[in-house]
Amino acid sequence: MESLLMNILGAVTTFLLAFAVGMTYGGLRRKIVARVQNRYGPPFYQNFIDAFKLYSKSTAIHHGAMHFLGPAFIMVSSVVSLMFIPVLTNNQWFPNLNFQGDLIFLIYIMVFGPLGMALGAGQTGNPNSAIGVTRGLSQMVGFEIPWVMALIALMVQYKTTSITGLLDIQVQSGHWFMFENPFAFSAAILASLGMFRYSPFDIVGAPTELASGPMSENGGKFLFVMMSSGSVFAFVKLTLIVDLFMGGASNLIILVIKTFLLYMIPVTYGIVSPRYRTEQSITYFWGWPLFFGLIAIIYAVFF
Amino acid sequence: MYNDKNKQKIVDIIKNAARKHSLWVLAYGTGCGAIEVPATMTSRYDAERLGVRGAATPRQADVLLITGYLTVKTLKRVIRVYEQMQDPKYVIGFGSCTINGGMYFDSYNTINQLDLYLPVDVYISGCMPRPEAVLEGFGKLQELIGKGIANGAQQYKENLDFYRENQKKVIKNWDFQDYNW
Amino acid sequence: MKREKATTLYIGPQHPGITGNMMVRLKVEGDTIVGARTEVGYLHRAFEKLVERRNWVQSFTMMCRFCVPEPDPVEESYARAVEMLDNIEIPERAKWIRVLVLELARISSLLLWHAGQGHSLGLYTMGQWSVGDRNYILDLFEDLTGARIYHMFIWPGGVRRDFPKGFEDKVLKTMDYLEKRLEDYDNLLFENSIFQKRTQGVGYVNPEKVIEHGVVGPVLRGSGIKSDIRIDDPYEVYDKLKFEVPTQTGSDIWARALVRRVEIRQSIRIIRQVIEKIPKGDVYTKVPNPQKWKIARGDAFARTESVRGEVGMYVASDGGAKPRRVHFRGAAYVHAVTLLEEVLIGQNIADVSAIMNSLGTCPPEIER
Amino acid sequence: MSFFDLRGTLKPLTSLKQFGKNPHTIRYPEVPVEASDRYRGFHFNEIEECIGCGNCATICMNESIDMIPVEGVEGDKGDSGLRPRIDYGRCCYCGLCVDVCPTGSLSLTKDYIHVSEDPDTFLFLPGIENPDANNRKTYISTKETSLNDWARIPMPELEGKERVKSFAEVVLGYNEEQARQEAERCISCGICTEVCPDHMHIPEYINAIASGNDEDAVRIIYDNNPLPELCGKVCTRRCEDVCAIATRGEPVAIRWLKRYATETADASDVIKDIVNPEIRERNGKKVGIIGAGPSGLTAAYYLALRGFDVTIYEANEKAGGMTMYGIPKYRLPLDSIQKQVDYIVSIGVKIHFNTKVGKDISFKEIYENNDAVFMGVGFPKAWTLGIDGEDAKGSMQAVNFLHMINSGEDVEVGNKVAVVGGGNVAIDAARVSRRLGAEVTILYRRRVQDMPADWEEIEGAEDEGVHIEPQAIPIKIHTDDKGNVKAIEYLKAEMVQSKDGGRPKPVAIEGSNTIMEVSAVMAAIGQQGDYDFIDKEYAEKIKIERGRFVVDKNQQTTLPRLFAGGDAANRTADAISAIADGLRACKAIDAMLMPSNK
Amino acid sequence: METLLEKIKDRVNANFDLKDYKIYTDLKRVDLFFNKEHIPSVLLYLKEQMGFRHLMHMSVVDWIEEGEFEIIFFLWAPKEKVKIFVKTRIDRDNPVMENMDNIWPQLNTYEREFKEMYGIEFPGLVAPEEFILESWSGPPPMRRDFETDKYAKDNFATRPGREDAQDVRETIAKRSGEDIPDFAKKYSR
Repeated sequence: MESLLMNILGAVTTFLLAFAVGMTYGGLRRKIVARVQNRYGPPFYQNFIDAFKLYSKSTAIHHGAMHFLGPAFIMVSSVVSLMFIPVLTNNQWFPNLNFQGDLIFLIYIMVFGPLGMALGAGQTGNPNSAIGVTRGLSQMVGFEIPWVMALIALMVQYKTTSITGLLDIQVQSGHWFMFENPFAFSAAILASLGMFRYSPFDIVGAPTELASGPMSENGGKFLFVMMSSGSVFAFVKLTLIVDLFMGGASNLIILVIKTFLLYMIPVTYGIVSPRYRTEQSITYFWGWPLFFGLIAIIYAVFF
Repeated sequence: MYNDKNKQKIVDIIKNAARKHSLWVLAYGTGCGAIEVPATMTSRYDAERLGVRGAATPRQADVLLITGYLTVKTLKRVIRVYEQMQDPKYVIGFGSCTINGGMYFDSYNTINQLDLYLPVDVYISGCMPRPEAVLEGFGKLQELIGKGIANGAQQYKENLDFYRENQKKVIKNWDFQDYNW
Repeated sequence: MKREKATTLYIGPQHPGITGNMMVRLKVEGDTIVGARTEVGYLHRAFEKLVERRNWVQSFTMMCRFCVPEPDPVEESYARAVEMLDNIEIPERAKWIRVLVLELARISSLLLWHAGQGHSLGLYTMGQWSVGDRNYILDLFEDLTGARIYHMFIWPGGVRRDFPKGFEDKVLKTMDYLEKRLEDYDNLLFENSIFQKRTQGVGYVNPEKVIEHGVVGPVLRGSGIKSDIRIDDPYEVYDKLKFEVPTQTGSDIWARALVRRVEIRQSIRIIRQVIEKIPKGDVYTKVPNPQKWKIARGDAFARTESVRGEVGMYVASDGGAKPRRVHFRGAAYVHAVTLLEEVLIGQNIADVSAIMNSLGTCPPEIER
Repeated sequence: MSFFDLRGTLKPLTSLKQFGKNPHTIRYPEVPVEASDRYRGFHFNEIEECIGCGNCATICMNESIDMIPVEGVEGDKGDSGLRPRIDYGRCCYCGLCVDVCPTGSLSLTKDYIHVSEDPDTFLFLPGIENPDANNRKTYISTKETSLNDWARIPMPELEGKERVKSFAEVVLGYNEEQARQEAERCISCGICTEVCPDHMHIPEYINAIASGNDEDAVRIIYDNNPLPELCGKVCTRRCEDVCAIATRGEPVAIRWLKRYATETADASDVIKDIVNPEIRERNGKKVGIIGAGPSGLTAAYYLALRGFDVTIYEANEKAGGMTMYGIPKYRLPLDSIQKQVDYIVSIGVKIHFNTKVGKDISFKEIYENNDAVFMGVGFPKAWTLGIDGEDAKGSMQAVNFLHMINSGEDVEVGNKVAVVGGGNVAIDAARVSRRLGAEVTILYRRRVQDMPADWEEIEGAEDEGVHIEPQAIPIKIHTDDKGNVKAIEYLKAEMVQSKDGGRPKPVAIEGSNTIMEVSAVMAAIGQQGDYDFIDKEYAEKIKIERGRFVVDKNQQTTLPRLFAGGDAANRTADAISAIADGLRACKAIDAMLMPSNK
Repeated sequence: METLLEKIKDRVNANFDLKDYKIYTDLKRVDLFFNKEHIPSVLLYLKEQMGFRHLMHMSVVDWIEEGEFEIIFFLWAPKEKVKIFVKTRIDRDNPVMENMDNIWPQLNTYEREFKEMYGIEFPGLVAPEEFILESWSGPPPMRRDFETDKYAKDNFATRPGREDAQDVRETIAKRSGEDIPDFAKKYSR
């Protein structure tokens, strides 16, 4: 009984941490982008203000039930994924619902959000949303393959399908998988560029093409939910990669450093890149990332 | 000690503080003044410092910039866009044209007074207003929001008949072709 | 899975990707455009009607509003047309100042194009840089003409004011700064592999047909035809200046981008020459009292090379104090309607915005 | 495009170095920004300098400028009392208003920020609401950049040497092209009409000339001036003093344009054709007019148009009064007067020439036989110098001299003439004497710039070789034994600033006596009235003050039914005032006799 | 230059019924006047045979006093660098002009505009009904008898608060007691 309470409390703490870190990273990103663009940019806490404002806005948009569920799906997807990820290597405050095979589960649950989104966006009737969703799904096909291949490589190499298991191996051996299987790491990083949907892979929202795509019809609280789940999801992705390839983090400071450095890769690449077209984006993922993924599996199998 | 009214008041203060520092501007260049909006938003003047940033669709936006004159054809779209925006929403009128017709006061295709058709929260003088003036306009809007008196949307709802009547006077055909979402 | 039924997709009038306030109605199959229609009229202020109520001098204030991003070629065209009509010879210095203004306007507009092209492809950093740097050109305009955007500076008879003190130095300094920045732009935009991928082969204009289509300016030069009003039908003092007219043969967005990349440098070169060679003297030939200025019956057509290509102003007088007809022809009148509708067929919807930018769409110029 | 474009991936990444650079953002509003020195922001108006001409409101194609009355600004002659108010719901900041401002009072400033939730706060009174903006002026009006035409089209004139040979008209008049060009300079504000005693419709007729409709111009002119050609030639043109253009340039040649317009109608029947006045049916009332001077003729003309039976009694053999006999023919040819008098006669005015009231016909008879009487008798008697030797032969009054010359008499002036005085009569006498072949010196008590004569006349005189001796006070006329004038003795004077702040007074310098040999001396120091012709029973009832009839604003004297005008009733003593008096009296007589016409 | 322009004029004259012409040597410009029915063939000839391939502009001028619309085509020869203005007049009350967007496709846009703005009919023009205006019920607005200021006043209110404006001329006249006769008022500014 007590442990369940602790677990729930821990889950809430995890969520809040993920939310705060994700939002702050978003704010810092805006700040960094601004500096490269020769300007000051907003304060780093701007995202919190934006989120709160969105939350306080009225929402008088009615496109049917699925439209309401879209953001909810995304939120659920992010929170559930978060629950399966060990935030720190050994800390009871951030318990995770680990079980054998959770990595495979995670692969699916991470896709769940965008799918829900697709359902919601489809119902708005806005063609921009529909096209955005189509693009999103196509792109997902693009980056999921190298991503899954990188994960498979790890699973094959270390014979476990548990994230905690993989993390434990790294902690115990002291070797990070990014050095153990650099190909898997490369594939994962390149694929994660797509997951973050920053330039050049921001083809889903693509303001100048689709007027923010699936989000077109979502304002106010919907957007707040999407924004916060996006922040949480960013944290999930970063922590996952840290856990899988960079040996996890034993305390929050190390976690922040590692995730932030990791986060800088899509951010900096995004600053200087125009957007890919959908098929170009898929071609991209099926190029080097896929190649690295294949190598990674081969490496995992044969070495 | 705290009754509901006081609580509401405190919540309002916090809400207004958030709203005033997060103004998402709808990317809709309705007229000439739109040329100074990029200048305001980009590196030299950087309105994002003040929490002002662009929003791609009306659903996400808080502020509608009427950048100058409005032709009747655009007015129809602007009203549509305004009604799609979510409360609280604000309108900033740019330059002379929104106040009394400006240069085009005698044109058969442009309206003269914006406030007959939409509630306007802040007017900025100029033809067109330069970025400093635009920033000043945002500043004024923030001030009004902070005080909780930027309630154009409220007015619009309360006086909908008045606005509708004026709108219908100039917009002859109220239907939208192929608009189905 | 290819859907048989075509969807209608509206780009605009409220759309982050549209240039100005206009609309393109697309018929889309999947991601491919099968039909396109330009819809304009959102910016129709009826200038040409309004000038019938305004006298020759009053009318000039409207001219800059024809095209917001680059107002000066229109002012220039109107001023020159009126001067042709009334046989006004303007002072030599005024001609040089006009060239300076026109070239500064070209640079400012090209910087805006950099931003637009970057923005339409999702490269927002480009826009932040170039629009930010454009402010330095606008500062020059402010010093010279007293306004940032609507200069209302070139008027029949010359220009309104002479250089302020220390203006030449400031121009040269700004040009130096800009030249340095252009290297950054190259790194970010022109060297960018993604930009190249996005633009090469996109927005193809058939070079066989360009002249018959009324295509002008960088689009024409991007199709391998060397044509520039500044050379073909020289006005002011362009025949005394040295500059190159770049051409490319790709006929796509990339080719046009390369043309413009050179053009901005040529403009800087022209400005340096103007500062060096400008003669002393008056800047304004006095026209009669604006209330009573009448021009004998006749008509004139003046063309100017704007950044989008040739723009022309037809002015007809009936012998009165007010113009009988002022009719402006902007490059976008052709580019953004018939040409755009044709070019868009078969393109990906992702490229609409980029194509529009590349063709030099400027809706106020279409509907006026 | 290679399989992996390394350069194309890495080169853009170099842009990240911008991260280390300081942003070039202007942190407005924390850091204030000042607009450039030529920025066209809000307006500023020097309220004191502005004359309220409204040219700014006219040029503004956006109708954004209103002229409104403003507290603290009194409208008086030369100032409409209105000041511009700008509607920033209309203004496009083009600055044309500044470029056409004739006084240069209007300018634009560096201020440009006005942000408000209330759209009614965008009306702005420049100069009153921002009196401190004086030092932030940016876009100002200079003479060079202004759109106004400061320079007058020069009037073609005879050469100085040519002129003195004859009495031919000195001023040749504008040709059509010159007139149109000159008329184009007018900004049609109408400030001038207020100072014109007759309130002629100046902007209207100038605009008519500018647009090529000379006939309309003539018609407009004859609306309230039946002697326009006379005015066009010799008017004192106070209108030009207050001309808006004159604040920084040469005034529009209003007089010459009137002259041009009226000269296009070159005969009395042409005038009649063009003006084609509507003459009302005879109403049976009779009006008698004494003196066919400008005021008498004007009253007669308009009374006749209104259906009155008008009779003029004139002592001389020609009509025109002082303009006929006091102004030399090189300024105002006989034809000009004759043409207009003929026209006035042609619409039904009767003139009895050579009929001196008090001698040939009694005042009583006229007064009793008419329903109303108008007197435009002028100042026939000249002041004398009041010095020794004034009654010598060759010493005369300039007015009498001019009268004799204009009547065609021969006057012997000898070869050296001294004219005493500084008014137009003095100059006229001097220039006429030049034409008679004499060397002329004008003696004037004050400085040249103090002379009341028109500067054009003074210049003209100097061109013709008239010598002006300023600050000279005559004290004695020396005669030879035959009683002829031999020389004039005068004292030099110095100008002393008076204590009460008035204009400096000449004070004779003791011992500076100068004697100048002359053959004739003419006194031109003013004239006075002569009212002996009025029968005593009436004279008692007519109030006369300082030699002039006391009249009310309707030109009515203290004697009912008796009206007076011209020099004998006003202080300005010029033709246009006389014409104005005549017109005013006409209206008053009409109102008095025919109240139903109102 | 003059001979070149003359030659162009002569060549057109030899093939078509040229009504009138005007040559501006310094502007490198030839104005050719034709009857309306010759225009399509003239334009085609100029484009195909004489190298005037670039249509710079097309314009319509409303000569309401003469009851006619003047239609002008502005052509440019990229090689010879010469301008030709082909002008014709059509009846204002029954304005019909041949559709020529097969010669230059951009004429389609021009014709759409003139149809809307001047009410000129172009039989055979394939284009949507509306170009710039939307649900316009008034007369074609660019016709000179359409009064835009009146229309604006009737439809779009002007902001009150400026009624205290005075006319300078009237103020002065009133103060000085001047009566401006009615026939003179049209010359007041």
